[in-house]
This record gives sequence, C-alpha cells and structure tokens, in this order.
Amino acid sequence: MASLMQTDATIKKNYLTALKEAIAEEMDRNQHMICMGEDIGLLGGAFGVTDGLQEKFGTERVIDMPISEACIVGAACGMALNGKTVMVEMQFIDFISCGFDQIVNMTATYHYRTAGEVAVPMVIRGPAGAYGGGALYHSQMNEAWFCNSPGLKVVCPSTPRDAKGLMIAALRDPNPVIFYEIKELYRKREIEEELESGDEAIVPLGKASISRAGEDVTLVSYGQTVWQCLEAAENLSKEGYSAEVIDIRTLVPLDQETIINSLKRTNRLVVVNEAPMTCGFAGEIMARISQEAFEYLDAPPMRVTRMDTPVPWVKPLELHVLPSADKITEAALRVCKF
Amino acid sequence: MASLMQTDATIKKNYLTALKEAIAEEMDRNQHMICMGEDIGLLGGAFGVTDGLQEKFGTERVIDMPISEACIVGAACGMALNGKTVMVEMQFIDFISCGFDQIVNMTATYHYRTAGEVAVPMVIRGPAGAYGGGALYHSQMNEAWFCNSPGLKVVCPSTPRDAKGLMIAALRDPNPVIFYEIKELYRKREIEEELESGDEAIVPLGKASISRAGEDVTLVSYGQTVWQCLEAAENLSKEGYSAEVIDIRTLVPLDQETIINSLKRTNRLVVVNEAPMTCGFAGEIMARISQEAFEYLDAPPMRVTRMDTPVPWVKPLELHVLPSADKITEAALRVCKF
Amino acid sequence: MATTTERQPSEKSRPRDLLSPQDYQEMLAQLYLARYFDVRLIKEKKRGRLRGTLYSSHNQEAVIVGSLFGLRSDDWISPIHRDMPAFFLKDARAGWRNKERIGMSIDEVCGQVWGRATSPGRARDNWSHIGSTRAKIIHSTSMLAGTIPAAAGVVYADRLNGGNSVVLTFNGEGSTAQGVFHEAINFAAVHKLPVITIIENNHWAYGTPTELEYSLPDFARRADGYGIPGLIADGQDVLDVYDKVMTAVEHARAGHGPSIVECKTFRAYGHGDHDDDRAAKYRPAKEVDEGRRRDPIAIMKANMVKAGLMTKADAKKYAAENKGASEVHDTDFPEDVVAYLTEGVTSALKAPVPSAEEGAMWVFREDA
Amino acid sequence: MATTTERQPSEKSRPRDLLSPQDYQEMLAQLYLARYFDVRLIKEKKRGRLRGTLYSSHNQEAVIVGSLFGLRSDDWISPIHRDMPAFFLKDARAGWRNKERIGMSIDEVCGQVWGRATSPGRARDNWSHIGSTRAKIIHSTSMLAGTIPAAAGVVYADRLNGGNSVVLTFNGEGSTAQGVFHEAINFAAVHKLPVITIIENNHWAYGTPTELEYSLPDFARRADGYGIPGLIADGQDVLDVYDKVMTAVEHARAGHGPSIVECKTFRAYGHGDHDDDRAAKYRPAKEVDEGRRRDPIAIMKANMVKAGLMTKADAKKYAAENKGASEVHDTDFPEDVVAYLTEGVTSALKAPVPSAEEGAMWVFREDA
Ligand SMILES: Cc1ncc(C[n+]2csc(CCOP(=O)(O)OP(=O)(O)O)c2C)c(N)n1
Ligand SMILES: Cc1ncc(C[n+]2csc(CCOP(=O)(O)OP(=O)(O)O)c2C)c(N)n1
Ligand SMILES: [Mg+2]
Ligand SMILES: [Mg+2]
Repeated sequence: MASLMQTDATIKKNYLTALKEAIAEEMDRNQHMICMGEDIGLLGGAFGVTDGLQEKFGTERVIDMPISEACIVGAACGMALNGKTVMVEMQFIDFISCGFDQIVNMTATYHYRTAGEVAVPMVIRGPAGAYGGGALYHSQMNEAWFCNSPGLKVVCPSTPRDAKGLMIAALRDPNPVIFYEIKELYRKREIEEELESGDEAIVPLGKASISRAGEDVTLVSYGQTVWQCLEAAENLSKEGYSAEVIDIRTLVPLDQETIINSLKRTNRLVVVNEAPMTCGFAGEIMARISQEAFEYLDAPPMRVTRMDTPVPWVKPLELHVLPSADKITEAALRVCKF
Repeated sequence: MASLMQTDATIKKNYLTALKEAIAEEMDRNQHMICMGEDIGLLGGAFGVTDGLQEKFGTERVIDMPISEACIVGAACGMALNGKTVMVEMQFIDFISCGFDQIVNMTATYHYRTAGEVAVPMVIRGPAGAYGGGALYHSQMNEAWFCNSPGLKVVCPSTPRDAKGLMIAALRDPNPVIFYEIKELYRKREIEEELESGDEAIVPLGKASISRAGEDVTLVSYGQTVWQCLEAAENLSKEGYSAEVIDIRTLVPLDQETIINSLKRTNRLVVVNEAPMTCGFAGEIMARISQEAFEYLDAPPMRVTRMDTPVPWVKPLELHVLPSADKITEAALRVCKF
Repeated sequence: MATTTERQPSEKSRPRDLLSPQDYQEMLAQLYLARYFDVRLIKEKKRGRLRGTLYSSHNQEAVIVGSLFGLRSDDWISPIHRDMPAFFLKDARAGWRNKERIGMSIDEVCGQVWGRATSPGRARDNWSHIGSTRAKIIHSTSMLAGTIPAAAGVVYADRLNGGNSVVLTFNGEGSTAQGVFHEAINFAAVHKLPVITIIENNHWAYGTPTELEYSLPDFARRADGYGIPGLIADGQDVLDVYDKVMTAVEHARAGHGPSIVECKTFRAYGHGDHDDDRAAKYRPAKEVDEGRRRDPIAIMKANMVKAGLMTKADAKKYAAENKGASEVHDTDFPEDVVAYLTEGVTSALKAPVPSAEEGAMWVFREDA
Repeated sequence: MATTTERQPSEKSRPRDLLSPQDYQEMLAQLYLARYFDVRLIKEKKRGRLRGTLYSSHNQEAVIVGSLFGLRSDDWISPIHRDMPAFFLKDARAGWRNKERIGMSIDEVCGQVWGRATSPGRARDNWSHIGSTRAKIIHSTSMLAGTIPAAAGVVYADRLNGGNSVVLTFNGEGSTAQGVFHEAINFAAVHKLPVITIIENNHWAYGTPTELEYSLPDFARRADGYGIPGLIADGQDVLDVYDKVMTAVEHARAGHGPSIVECKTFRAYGHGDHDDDRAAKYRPAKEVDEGRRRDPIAIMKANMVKAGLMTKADAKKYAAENKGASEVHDTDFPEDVVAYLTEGVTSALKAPVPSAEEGAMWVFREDA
C-alpha cells in the first residue's frame, strides 16, 4: 500500500499525519517550543498526534502532565512568560471546560492587560466534533465560548493541507490559539493529500478558502460540515443550482471579505456548523453579513446547526440533532427558491 | 427620606432590595431551598443581597462556602438530586469561570442525559456588568457562554420589579438558571419601584417587555443597556424618530415573537448589549431575526456591543469599548436613514 | 503466643469478622459476577454484537465488590468508567434479581451497554454515565473527579432531611490530580460530611504512570492535607477492601466526616480495549506479570479455604481466576452467574433503540 | 546549660544569623515603607485624591518583607491584592531608588494605584493586577490562586533555560480552597519545581472565618497531601518569616522541590476599605484587640534592641507601631520613607491618564 501511494513520487497523507508533521517540524525548528498534555509522551497521545515526539525531544520538552487541565494551561502561560512557545493538548476538546478560567481570564487577556508587554504563544488543540458516537463529552464543538472571549484566535481546518498549514501558522503566532481538530477526519482516506513542509506548508490564519465555486448560493462552513456542504452542493447541482462552498478555516479573525465577495454574486447565504445554534458561530456570520452586506442579500440568510441540545450517544439520536448534507440541501433550496 | 418614600402608602425599592426580597420570600415558602456562596451568611454577601438570611434561616440552609466555585455548583447539583432547590451566589459573575465545567457539563445536561429523570432547580446568580470601573474581572457579561450551552436558562433584568419577579420565577423553575444582576443598578435611585410579593410579583421567564413604544425603529436589549436605549430613544425623538425599546429580560428562552411583532411595524432593528461582539447575544438576535423575519427588514439590522476586548479599568478606556446612548443613537439614525 | 495475642484484638475488631459464611459465599459470587460481566462484554464485542470502547475492570473486581458489600440500601455511590459492575452490584446482597433492591437491574445495565431504550438514561450518554435517584447512584459526566462535589451535596441534603446515608465515590488514582477533587474533599472535611473517596490505584492513568501524577507512592496520603483518615487496602483482597471501606463508613456514619481509601490494584489490560496493544508497549512486562498473578478470585478462594468455608476441591470447581478473557470459558463460572448475565444480554439485544426524535427531548423540564 | 546547648545548633543554623546589622536596619526600613504605603494611600483617599477599593496590608507587612528579603534578583514573585508593597519591595535591598534593580519603581506602583499611563500595564487592569517580565513579577487576574500554575511554568522554563531561580506565590488562606491551588502544587511536587507557596493566614477570607474554609487550624498542613515541607512562621515577626521562607528557598534551590510556608498574621481592617464597618460586626472584638497588639514594627524593634542593634531611645524615634491609619503621622516614619512615597505619589498625580483609544489596543499582538 505504501509503495502504491508513492507512485509518481507523491505521498498522500491523512489529516492526523498532517498535524503530527506540523508539530514535529515546529519542535525541531523552535528549540523553545514545549508540548504539554495528558498521555502525550510515553503513550504518544490518545489518538497518536504526538506519537514519537517524546522519544525525539525528551521528557522535558514533551511533558506527560497530571490530569489537571487548569494547571496545564496556567503552566503553559508561565512558560510563555519565560520565552517558551507551548503546544497544549486537550485529550478531547471537551475537557477544555476544566481549564476554562485559565484560558479565558489568564491566557486570553495577558497581552491586553500588560499593554502589549507579554505575548502568549500557545496553541491549545484537541480532537473535536461529533458524528462518531462520542456522546455528550467526546463530541463537542465549543468554539463559541472562545470566540466570545477576546484575545483568542480560533481555528478549525477541514483538510490535511489546511491542518498542517494552519497548525504551523498557529504555532508561530504570538497569540493564544484554540485549534479544533476534527477527529472524524483524522484518518479519513478519501481526503488524504500531499503535504509540503515548513514555510511552504503554511496556511495563514484569517484567510478563508473557496472549496467549490458556484453562482447561486453561498454555503459557509468550517470543519466537518464543509464536507457536508460539498455533498449538498452536489445535490444542488442536480437540482440545477450552483453552490459556492466557503471554508472559513479561521473563525477569529474572520475573513469576512471572501464571504461578502461571494455574496455579491450569489446573493444567498446558508451558514453551517455543528455547534449548538444559540450564540454559535453560524449565527455570528449571519449577524455580520446581515449588517455589513444587507444589500447583497436577496433571501433570508439561513443556518443549519446542531439543535440546541447536547450530543446524544446512540446514532439515530445523534444524527437527528446534527446537520447533514440533506438538511443543508433543504435549507439551500429554500433560500434559492425564496 | 424613608418617610418621604412612604407617602401615599407606596414604598419604592431598589433593584438590590428586590432581589433580596425574592430570595428571602422563596426561602420562607420553600423549606427545601438552600443558599450557597462565598461570604453570603455571616457577612450577608459582598453586596448585601443575602443580608440577614443566615440569621433567619440558619447556617445549614445558608452556607458560607470555601472559595471553591466548582464545588459550590457541583454540591448544589448533588443537593438537587436529593430534593433541594439551590440558590448559588457567585460573588462576582466573573468568577463563574472557575465553576464552568460543573455548570455546562454537569448541571446543564443533567435533565437531558437522564432522559428527564433528574431536574436541577438551581439559580446561579451574581453581580455583573461594567461601567463601574471594575476592570477585567469585575465587569463581565459572559452570558453568551451559557446561551451556547444547552440546558441552561439565562435571565437578566433591568428593573426592580423584573429583578424580583424573574428571581422568584427562576427559583421556582425546575431548570438551572444563570441570573445576571446588573450591579450598577443595585442601588440606583432613579429606577426604584413598588414591589409586589409572592405569586403577585412573578414575572415569567421567556417573556419580553416593551419598555417604550415606538414606530420607526426597534431597539432590543437587556440589562444595563436597556436604560441606554431609553436615553437613545429620547435623543431619537428629538431627531423626529420614534423608537420602540424592547427589554427581552430572558435570553434563553427568547421571546422572539415580541421582537418580530415590533419589527412588523418599525421594519428597523438595532440590538444592544454590553458583552463582547463576536458570538454574543446581540448577534444571536440579529441572526434569528434575519432568518425568521427577513421580509420585515427595510434596513440592515445593526448591533451596538462592547468591542471585542476585555473591559479595561480606567474610565476613558472603559467607556471607549462599551456601548453608550450616543453610540446607540448613532446606529439607530443610520438604520432609520438607510 | 505473644504475637498471636497481640494480633488478636485488631483482628477481632475487623468488620469482616461480623460477616457470615453466606456473606463470604455471596462476596465470591459477586466477584464472579463482576469478572464474568467484563469477560462477557469482551466476547460479545468479538462476536460483533457490541460496539464502542470497553474499559475493563478485570482484576479490579475486589475493589468494587468489597466497597459496596457493606453499604446500606439508602447509601449513595458514584462509580466511574472502570466500575461498570458496580451499577448492578449495588445492594446486590438483597438479591441480584430482586427488583425492589436499591441498585440497577442487569437489564438496565446491559440496556445501557447496548445503547437501548431500557438504559436508565435511555442511552443518551454512554458507557458508565448512568445513574438513578431511585438506585441512589450519581450520574457522572466524563470529567474525572467531577461527581465528588455532587456526592458531598447529596449527603449534605440527606443529613438535612434527617437521613444518615453515606456516599462512596470511585476514582482512578490519576483523577485525584483534578482541582475539583480538592475542592470537594475540602468542603466535605469542613462539614464532616460522610463522603468516602475510593481511590482505585491501578498505577496507570491511561498511559501515564503514578510517578508523573503524584509525588508520593501512596495516594491515601492525599488525605493528610485535609486531616482526614487515609486508609490503604490491598485492592486484590476483597476482605481487606471491605475492612477498610467499612472502617471509613463507620467513621462517617458516626459523624466524624470523610475518609479516603486507597485500594492498590492492577489494570489487567489497556486503558480501554482500543489501547490493549499500545499498553503492551508502554507498560513494563514484569509489572504486568506480577499484577496478573494476584487475582482477586483466587485470593478470596484461598481465604475461604483457610477459614474453612470452602474445600480445596470446591475451590477448583469454577476456575475463572488467572485467565484472560480469551482463555476463560462460561464453564469457569457458576451457572447462576452466567444465567444472570445471559438474561441481561438477551434482554438488551431484544430491547429497542430509542427513536431519533428523542435526541431533541428533555433539554428542559417543561413542567415549570 | 543543657537546654542552651540543645538550642544552639538550630539557632546557629538559622538563615537570619547570616544577616548583617545593616540588613536588620534595612528590614526595619522596609517594614516602615510597607506600612507607610498603606497609611499614605488611606490618607490620599480620605483627601479625595484617590478612588477605588484599598485592600490594606496593615499589620501584614512582615510577611511581605520577610518573604522577599532573601530572594535573588532573578527570582520571581506573584503577589496578590493584600501585598501591594511587594511590587516595589522586590529586590529593594539593591536600593529603593536603583532603577536597575529587578523590581518595580515606586513611580510604577503609584502609577498603577492612580490608574495612570505610568502603570506597568498602562492601568488596563486594577489594583494589584500588575506585573513585569523585567521585574520578574507574574501578573495576576482576580481569580484567587490563579497564578500558581503560571509560577510553576515560569520556573519549569527557567530550569530548562539553565537557570535556577525560585518563585514565591502569595495567597490568602481562603484561596487555598481553589482547585487550581491543588493542581499546581501537585504538578510542582511531581517535578520538584522551586515553587514556594506563601499562605498569609489572616484568619479571614473576606467575611468567612478559617473554620469554614479548612478542617485544620494550620494551613501549612495542606503540604502533607503532597509530601512537601509545610512550615509555619509567626507572620508578625519578620525574622521568623525570613527564616522559614529562606529554609524553603534553599530547599527549592537545591532541587528538592516546592514548600508551603504558612505565615500566621492578622488583618487589621476590613477585607477592603469598603468593608471596614461591616468587619467590625462579623469579627469578634477580642480577636481584633489581640491581633492589633502584635505589630510587626514593634516586634522587629524589640528584636533589634535585644540583639544590641538599636538603643531603646532610637526605637522610640519613629513610633509608627500600634497606631491605626488615622492616628499615625508622617513624623512617625523615617524621612526617607516619607520622601520616597511622596515622590511616587507626586509622580502619579502628574502622570497622564491613558487615552480612551488605548481601550481597543493590544487585544492581539500584531507582529505575527
Ligand atoms: C477532566 C478530564 N480530563 C481528561 C480525561 C481523559 N481521560 C479519561 S480516563 C483518563 C485516565 C484516568 O486514569 P485514572 O484516574 O488512573 O483511572 P483508570 O482509568 O486508571 O481507572 C483520562 C486522562 C477525562 N475523562 N476527564
Ligand atoms: C476564584 C475567586 N473567587 C472569589 C473571589 C472573590 N474574593 C476576593 S478576595 C476574597 C477573599 C480572599 O480571602 P483570603 O484568600 O483569605 O485572602 P485575604 O483577603 O484574607 O488576604 C474573595 C472570596 C475571587 N477573587 N476569586
Ligand atoms: Mg489509574
Ligand atoms: Mg485571609
């Protein structure tokens, strides 16, 4: 299989490998980078994102931490005070709630309250998202909490190249970044891609990408639901509508321009994410667009999100409350036919 | 002064007294109600909302807790399992971040994950809001975190009558409620009102109120900024525009109907709150209205919020990043003249 | 003689000495039940009849059985991922099949494992995240140590209601690093609440060894920071666990407050079954060999033989001990144990999966 | 004789014995400085030249001075609301006015108190929420115990960078109930990090007495749960604080890891000045009387007289001790102390308030 993949000198790699490479390359490049988390060293991480890292960089730079999310974040902050860049792994992004205060009050505000004296180059990353039967505490997309907490950048890639490129950019950014990795994409074969290294690989924070061009309706999303939007776009094309799919990739800061430029042509907007609806980022995009680009909207902007429920465990319930290509298609058709 | 106030048998009371009465009355009515918090007993609370409560109801029902927000919330949850209703005071709502996991993951989801077996009648309340020079950690309005966490009701009154009535309703609600008290209104003389008691006083959760009727633009807000909206409405009337001011009072569940009914007449919307903009509740209202009532909008919906910054300490900086009557007036004029 | 005399008083006063021969038999049966539950689930998964991650309690059964055995039916418990058998073993002395007992039925527990509507939580959350106010089992979230505050709250309220129940929370040793562990035990100590914190020290928190979790070898020492008793039990010896936990329970019931009971035990497999292969790499083989050798079923049998409660021949009859899940057969377990579990599995397989619409239900209680 | 011989060795080995007479004089001067800072602010507020809440360190000065006195300039500290003088006393042995010393100048500290642009954080956050990487002072948030993890991180990084600085965090006894306190000390103990946790036990956390915060009278016992030294100092005796903290510092510097030093002290007023009236109600008068009587300045002077470092007449010269803020006058303090503070106040009053636009600045570092 490996040899098959190497045909014509290209090796396609998955989303997880992309993240792994980004972190390992940055550890190599930046002697002041440290990794902290639960089971990231000896075990190599619950999903293996940090596999082999401790062997290579030692126990001092790759720290197996006690189960203490608040301390992990706070200690990372202290290391930043002393010149370090820290990658913090949350074993599942759901556990970020246990380190919440240290993130929103200590870390996010450090630059602000010191009038720019202190920078906290920190990436807090972890497996996120539903659709895998992870239930309430292994399925969350809780990015809205952090988007509403000034001082944090928020990132969520949907492809291996973006995963690698945004991770490198995040690890070089002087600000704290909350990085949502979609665990259902970690080993997804269909989305594997060739990857660059180092500077070549970088995908700058704050730039959206157009995943599919179209003319009739703009579907805006990030993470797992980008793939559902692409599927919906297929469905829509069968119905005679051409959908543009925008993957915002970075939530904070948001590349509003790319969305508005698209709307100037399509005049129709559907925003999709898998977080709970109320105060979620889908609504944020609708709010911005309604205020900033009202004149380009020929139909009500719509959103397709998780219902305002936790993520339940068993499959039928889980799918019931989450977005799907069908639900997106339906929303887009309503907007197109408005 | 006291005698002056009692002229014609009416006693006007402030927002803080309203809350105090609501809690004391409910403690009296409901023998299974317990109050927990830091310094709420012997001291009577940092602001005095629980003044006299421990003397009356004893140290077992009015518990002076160690400085352990996570434990306070979790223990309240356990008491609910055993038939209690719990009022939890956060000394400042800002410290809610230290009990965050226990709120969003333990408390909010309890009813859901037990398929309705367990109810958690709990009110987590505390002084909130800026404009008082409280700086980053004594000024927050962090309601968006909880609006994006399914299973929590979220309330924020702007008047003494609403404070009392909503507090009683919240303490009788079988669900956990996060209750934002605007500390700058606690002792504000100008807004004092006569208060009812018990059932008479109740203001049901989930119903907005119209603070001022108008025809040209709808200003939607809650908490401290309702008063700014009213001031803005005055300003606007001088410019020849009649503004309707809606105080939503409850964020979750939201009374969308009252807003849409207003828009059917005014066709113009400005939403105001003092939380950070991104993923805040102002944006949520814009998103809902854009999707549900697009056809009634004759101008882009606009929001006036705190900038996406923490709340800085010194006055000029603080005011710079926060909404004001002037900023609301300006936004409303833009919308009216669109 | 002198030594014997010296040992007598403490031995005499051990809680186990009040147990009857039937109790010993029942304890052993419960060890079999716990073991067979684990083994059976692994077999079901291998057969393709079960999905999801399994967190094995293999070789940790004595902690569960010994902790629960002496509880009153009105006492509360809060088990976690590695204590699955605790859900149906609570109050099991009142009869496994007794529907009135204050614990969960095997149907409910299997209903949960298989994600069926018969789960006490209608399968809305997974694995060990069930509970019941009727059964007096606190529902945990995934957040480790997260139920200890609730446990404290439960008994605080019970005391106020005139009760004197105690609560047992189960925790892996790694979980003791969580801040909320400290906050809750501090609160319990201040109010002398009957909260007993069981620390199942199996030397590993997922892939992290104890040296990286705590600075002392004995997690019972965490108690010293609160001035409360910190007892250590041989977690492979159900009688020793029983003694130590009952000592803590009596202390609590008498109004003296919380205790910590550390049970030294051993995790037979990986953290979850997805981790079995990797565990073989990060965990020294020697440690595994030594750990596996101390099987709680074998130890209990030896104790019973020594006490004259079992013949050596009888002890050989159900030879479940010292066998991995793949080596052991149904015939290595008492027939009633196999039958009990089989009924549970059968009922679960027949039970309906909740319907999709339930996903949107019960976000709020509507009878406001 | 026997008793004396017995006491000799321990007395000989006390860190204070290496201090020079000048050091004693300097310590006393620093006590005056800390006291005068507090008194001066109260006076400034009464005069209407200062707004906001004051958290008085009156009578707690020996904890601050004694803890900081033996630190190296490359050591880190993390003071909280009641340690305001710590900001300008860090490295003050290198000369209060020395701009090169690794601490904050009085201008910076007063700039912060008055909310001026000369504050190290340009007055973006309030009161004690300042810090500086240059001065090696960690910036705290309001969330109590919240900087202990950062403190651990700072020295972890320092060790990696080849340094061997220690870090001192200051905490009220009430703050030790926070979960993050536990998480950070546990981590520091595992990695033997040079983190010294000072507990300023003034018996009250706002309006809550210690019995409701902790189950033991000595907060130093919190250390026992981590197997680290837990020392107790008489917080009113600057030399005793110095001895105990330096013992912990040497232990840490030698690579043996963290310690807790509890300093028994006394809060002279309310929690903040807004609370003075209420404090009189919730706090027993007897406790207040006894507490006030043990003034650190008086105790230090008595020690110096005893050691022959001061005449009784000289000891009477600056009689700041045993006087409340309203009774004490500038003449009760050494002239250079008054002058130093006066310069700070003057410079603050002259300094500009930051301009409104700064409110929107520095949310992110832009040089990405
Ligand atoms: C707050 C929190 N952080 C991280 C995790 C992920 N996690 C699940 S189990 C586990 C290890 C638990 O180890 P231990 O407490 O020793 O229990 P054991 O599995 O050994 O029984 C971790 C880190 C979690 N569930 N909760
Ligand atoms: C996490 C958190 N909860 C609550 C508060 C509110 N608060 C500020 S000071 C204080 C009391 C602190 O007592 P203690 O730690 O003993 O310090 P002291 O004021 O006595 O010096 C409280 C509860 C806070 N700042 N942070
Ligand atoms: Mg373990
Ligand atoms: Mg104190």
